Amino acid sequence: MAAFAFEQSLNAIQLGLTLFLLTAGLTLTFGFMGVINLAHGSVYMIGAYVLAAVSLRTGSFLIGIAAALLTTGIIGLLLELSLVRRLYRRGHLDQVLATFAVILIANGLTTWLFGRQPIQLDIPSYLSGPLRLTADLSYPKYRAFLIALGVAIAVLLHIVMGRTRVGMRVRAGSTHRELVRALGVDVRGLFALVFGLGSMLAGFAGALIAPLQAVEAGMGDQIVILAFVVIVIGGVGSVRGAFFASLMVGIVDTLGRVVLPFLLKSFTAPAVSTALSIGVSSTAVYLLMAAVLIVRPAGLFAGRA
Amino acid sequence: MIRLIPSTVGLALVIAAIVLLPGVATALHQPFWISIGTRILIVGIAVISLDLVVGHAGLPSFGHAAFFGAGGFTAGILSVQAAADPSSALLQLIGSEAAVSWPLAAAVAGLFGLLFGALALRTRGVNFLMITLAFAQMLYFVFVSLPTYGGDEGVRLRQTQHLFGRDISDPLVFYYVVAAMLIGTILGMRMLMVSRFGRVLASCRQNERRTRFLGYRTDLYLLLAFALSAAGGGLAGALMANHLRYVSPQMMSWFQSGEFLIMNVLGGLASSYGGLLGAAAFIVLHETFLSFTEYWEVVLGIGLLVFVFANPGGLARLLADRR
Amino acid sequence: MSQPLLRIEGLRKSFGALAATNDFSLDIPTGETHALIGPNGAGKTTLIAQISGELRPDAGSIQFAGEDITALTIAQRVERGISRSFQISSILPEFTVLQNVAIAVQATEGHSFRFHGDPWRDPRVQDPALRCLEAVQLASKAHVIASELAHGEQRQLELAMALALKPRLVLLDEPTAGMAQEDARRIQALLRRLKTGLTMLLVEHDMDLVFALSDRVTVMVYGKAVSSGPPEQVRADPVVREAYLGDFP
Amino acid sequence: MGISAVKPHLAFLSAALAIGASVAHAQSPVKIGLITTLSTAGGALGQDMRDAFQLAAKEEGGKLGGVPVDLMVADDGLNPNTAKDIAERMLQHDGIRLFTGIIYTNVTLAIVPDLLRAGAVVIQNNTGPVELDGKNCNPNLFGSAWHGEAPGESAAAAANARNTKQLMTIVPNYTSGLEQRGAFKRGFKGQILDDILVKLNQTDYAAEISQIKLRRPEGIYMFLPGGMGISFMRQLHQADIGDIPMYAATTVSEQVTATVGEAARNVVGSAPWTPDLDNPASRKFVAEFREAYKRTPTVYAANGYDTAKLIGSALAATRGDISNIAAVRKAILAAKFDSVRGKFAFGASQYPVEDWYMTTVSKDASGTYVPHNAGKVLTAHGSPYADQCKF
Repeated sequence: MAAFAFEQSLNAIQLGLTLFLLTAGLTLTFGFMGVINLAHGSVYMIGAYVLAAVSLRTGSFLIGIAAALLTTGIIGLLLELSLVRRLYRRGHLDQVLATFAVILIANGLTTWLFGRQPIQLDIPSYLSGPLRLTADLSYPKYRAFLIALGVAIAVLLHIVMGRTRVGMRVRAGSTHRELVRALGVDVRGLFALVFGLGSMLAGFAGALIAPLQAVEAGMGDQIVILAFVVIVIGGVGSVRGAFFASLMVGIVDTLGRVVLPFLLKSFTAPAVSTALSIGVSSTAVYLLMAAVLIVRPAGLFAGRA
Repeated sequence: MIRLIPSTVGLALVIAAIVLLPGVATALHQPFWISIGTRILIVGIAVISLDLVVGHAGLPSFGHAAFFGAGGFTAGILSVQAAADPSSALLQLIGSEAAVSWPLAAAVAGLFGLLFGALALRTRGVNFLMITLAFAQMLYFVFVSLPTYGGDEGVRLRQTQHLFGRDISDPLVFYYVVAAMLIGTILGMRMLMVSRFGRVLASCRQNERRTRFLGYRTDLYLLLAFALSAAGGGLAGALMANHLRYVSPQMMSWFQSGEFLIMNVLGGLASSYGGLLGAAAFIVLHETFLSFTEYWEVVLGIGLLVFVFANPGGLARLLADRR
Repeated sequence: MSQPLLRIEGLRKSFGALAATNDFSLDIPTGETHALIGPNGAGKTTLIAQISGELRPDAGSIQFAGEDITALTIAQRVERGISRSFQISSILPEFTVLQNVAIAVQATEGHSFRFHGDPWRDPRVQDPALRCLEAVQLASKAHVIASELAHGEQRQLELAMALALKPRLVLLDEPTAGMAQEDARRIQALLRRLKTGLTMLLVEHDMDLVFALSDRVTVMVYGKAVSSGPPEQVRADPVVREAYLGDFP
Repeated sequence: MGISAVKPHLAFLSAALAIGASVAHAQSPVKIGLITTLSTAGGALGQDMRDAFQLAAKEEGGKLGGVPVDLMVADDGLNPNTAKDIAERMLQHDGIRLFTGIIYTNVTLAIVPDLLRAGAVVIQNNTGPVELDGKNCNPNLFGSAWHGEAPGESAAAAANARNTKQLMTIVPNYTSGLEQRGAFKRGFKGQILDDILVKLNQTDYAAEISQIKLRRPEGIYMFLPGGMGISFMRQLHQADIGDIPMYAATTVSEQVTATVGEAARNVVGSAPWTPDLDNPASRKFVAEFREAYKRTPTVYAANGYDTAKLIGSALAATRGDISNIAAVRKAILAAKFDSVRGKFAFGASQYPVEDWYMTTVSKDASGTYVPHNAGKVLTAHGSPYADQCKF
């Protein structure tokens, strides 16, 4: 039972860290540029598709990852230059409309290029299979790999955001946007850079999750909403907030799926308890968000603005 | 400032078109226009009610589908319960009498609006948008995981719908009932937007802080607007449930909320019948593209982008980024 | 001595380590025009925010006409007769000038949860609104869209909106900020005429205006009142000269 | 008159043209409405079905049962609203009285009752909803694939055939999932260790897989259609759990096993038809389908093909006169066609009475993972609700 609890804790952390990869970029563009980018989930999907397509052709997972990073970074830059740049001064509604349109186009083009069947993808043999920790404790290698990468990216972002000039500008800008503009920093260049990097992170998340999931059109449409929930919980523009909120969401979601049915079983009929726990656990994240908002309307780690 | 000024002439034209559509459809041997027309009118009610919040009060709500679905499920659940227990005269009445079930659906959605609005109105701008979206998702997942009412697959309404005891299941009759509700909604909206309440909302949209320092408790005005809008969405949901004789959580999905918002902007913000025009334009384009190509999403997406950028600042400028 | 209209006692407000209001006390009797001056960052705007109800003080109390209003909302304070203008013009840009004032007049009717009847066709709203515009000499622009007004005219409109609330105390946050000399003098003349029958707390940098209009002046530095009294007395106060006025004539 | 693959309907602009067209064809072919899901992520099944249906008509040069047909294909976009508009248009404008093609239950529930009320004949060529079976059966509604609970029942039969003593179930929390699980449990003779319910369209199964690992079941009954099943199989494959058979009924197609690869090797499927089923009709169908579309047909394609042949048999019997609905019904019920399934007959509630086979997955010569027919598990199996059906 201890092994089981430990394994579920790892599951929760892994879920949270993977979510963090998706939300880190989003919270920056959201806070820094004030742009609602619903198409962030489409970039996630593109990352998954590129990894699958390239690693199938080349037989190399690493080349696939590199291709996914490159493609989504470029797509992010192109999106910024062609579309998002024109949206900064627009209202949120125009942003929602335009990026909603991008989702439709991305989904349509993906099915046109790759068909409607999920596409083929294998985990490279060196990351496949279980990692045996003790006699009764093992964990999938690939998930352990995801945890390690998630931690690495979090540390890297922490250093970049806290120690480098660009990072500090971005951080200041994401909570005090007008201030950075007033200081005469080249915001246009910075915006493009941040948007490109944010997209790259989303593509990275998509590529990493691809071997564990069905790579199919629309795979980013639901998770992007979850990413926005994480951002609202963590506080718009705060990478630290996104990190802790992602972990919280991972934990709450896993608890809801594992512990809740178990608890409910002890005092209701099994059929009722499982259905009920699914109902509660699928809304638990949103309840968490509502609770946070009641206490702190601007999110847990919001800047004092 | 560009604004869609609701002119009496335009209104007269719109009402004339609504009233004449079935006749024209019959004359041109296109009777199915009545069905798609009914759908446009129903969605029009939903979008016009959304406009109260988005256009008139200036709050970017991205969760209107929740209220549409709440209203739809209210009607749906009442109908299912009535079918399950034919011996209960009360259930039969509530389940099949529109004069009872529609106001009830609007009230339920309105209550959800009060609840969600009270929480969401602690924030403004982007956060408001995201929170309304998240609440709608929450409701969506609740209904997806309720197998009693079909879960994801939804439920069929079994009762024949009556209005004041008269059967309204005939498509033409139903069309005119919906048309009457829509015209009522438009007229109600026009009354509301020039009333004291409407003026306060317009004031909040332009400058909420100033409005607050004029002594208005802006939260309360915005909350009522949100709840009224939710009730309108709920009414539309109940009508849609009766039109399709079917409800499903898809009614509450965030794509549905997005479509409502698109129609709202398409038709013109802060208008009285713009929502109907937006609904008509979007639905006709959607169905046309869908009938031409399997990749209709691409065409629709490009069309939307063209619309957004061909309107530099356009009608949406009324909703500038404000906190 | 009769009760002052506004009494501020031991007011404190800090943002982190910065004390924006530091044990600040002030009495303003009915009918007085009181000027609050001080260098930038002295905490003047923060003080206005606390009096008008936008910020809650950390400690201290604010009394208005003998009632403790420290915990009241903005709306409740407006209802009791405190209105304000803003440092940066704050108007309703899409409304006409008259409509801007009308929405303020409408606010004095009690609640606006009324869903029938157009207040803009209601003489009970329109007539007082026009009178306010006449009082600030803006009646000729009544039907101009507010965003099209010149800067000085927008300040006049703000005054009209503040007046339309039938206030007992008007808080004016830099009514001539960013104005050309000529416009500033016009506002000055306007305020001089309005002064009778109104109690005003005026935050201002324009010293000509301050000394021409005010009955008393308080100098605020780092959240504290360092001097308070009639203009001549404050002008002569060596502490003030040193701390703030410099080589003021 | 041939087949218009996807017939564009500029519904709002083409009124005059359409009237002209309908006058021009005094001797019109029989119109068939194929309302199906071609676009969105859910479009794959519908495309398979449509392709096979069109293949059947192409074989006869645009005829079915010797009668010229005008096949009107419309994409519902997996949207009940759209489906309703299409149905109304086909009923009222095109005068269609013969419908098929619907894939998803939400579309079925939204439009089929209206089609039936309008007097049309509807042939369900995918899982028939339990809600329209038994006492809610309708004389004009036929199922050409299988009755609502057959997948769950056949999975149980497969698990029984392999002497499974105990297993766990995993299904999404929605009507179909619960129905299928109910059907499975009714038929399964062993013990159910635990039931896991997941959220519809869930993508991460780490928490559930840890539970499965803890309980060490001999097998898993899974009803996870589409992407859900792929995600689950891929993630289960990574866990330290050994080879556990996954009883998946019809949810794991040839294309899915090929996509998922090794992680799908433990899938035990069940279906009334498999591509390697040895009968002349099936051999001909598979060869022609491969020739035409360069891929192996799925069971959904087979359903589409059989549906076309079934309609053909009815058109042949009525000589293309479908105005007499009673005669059409009688002809359909007779089902005189060479089914790719070998035998085909209708039960009392007008769903098929058919044999079900179990499939297991193995690598073929090219290294692709393919399901193979591993023997019959149910014989002449029909709807359990058939006797509640009274017309």
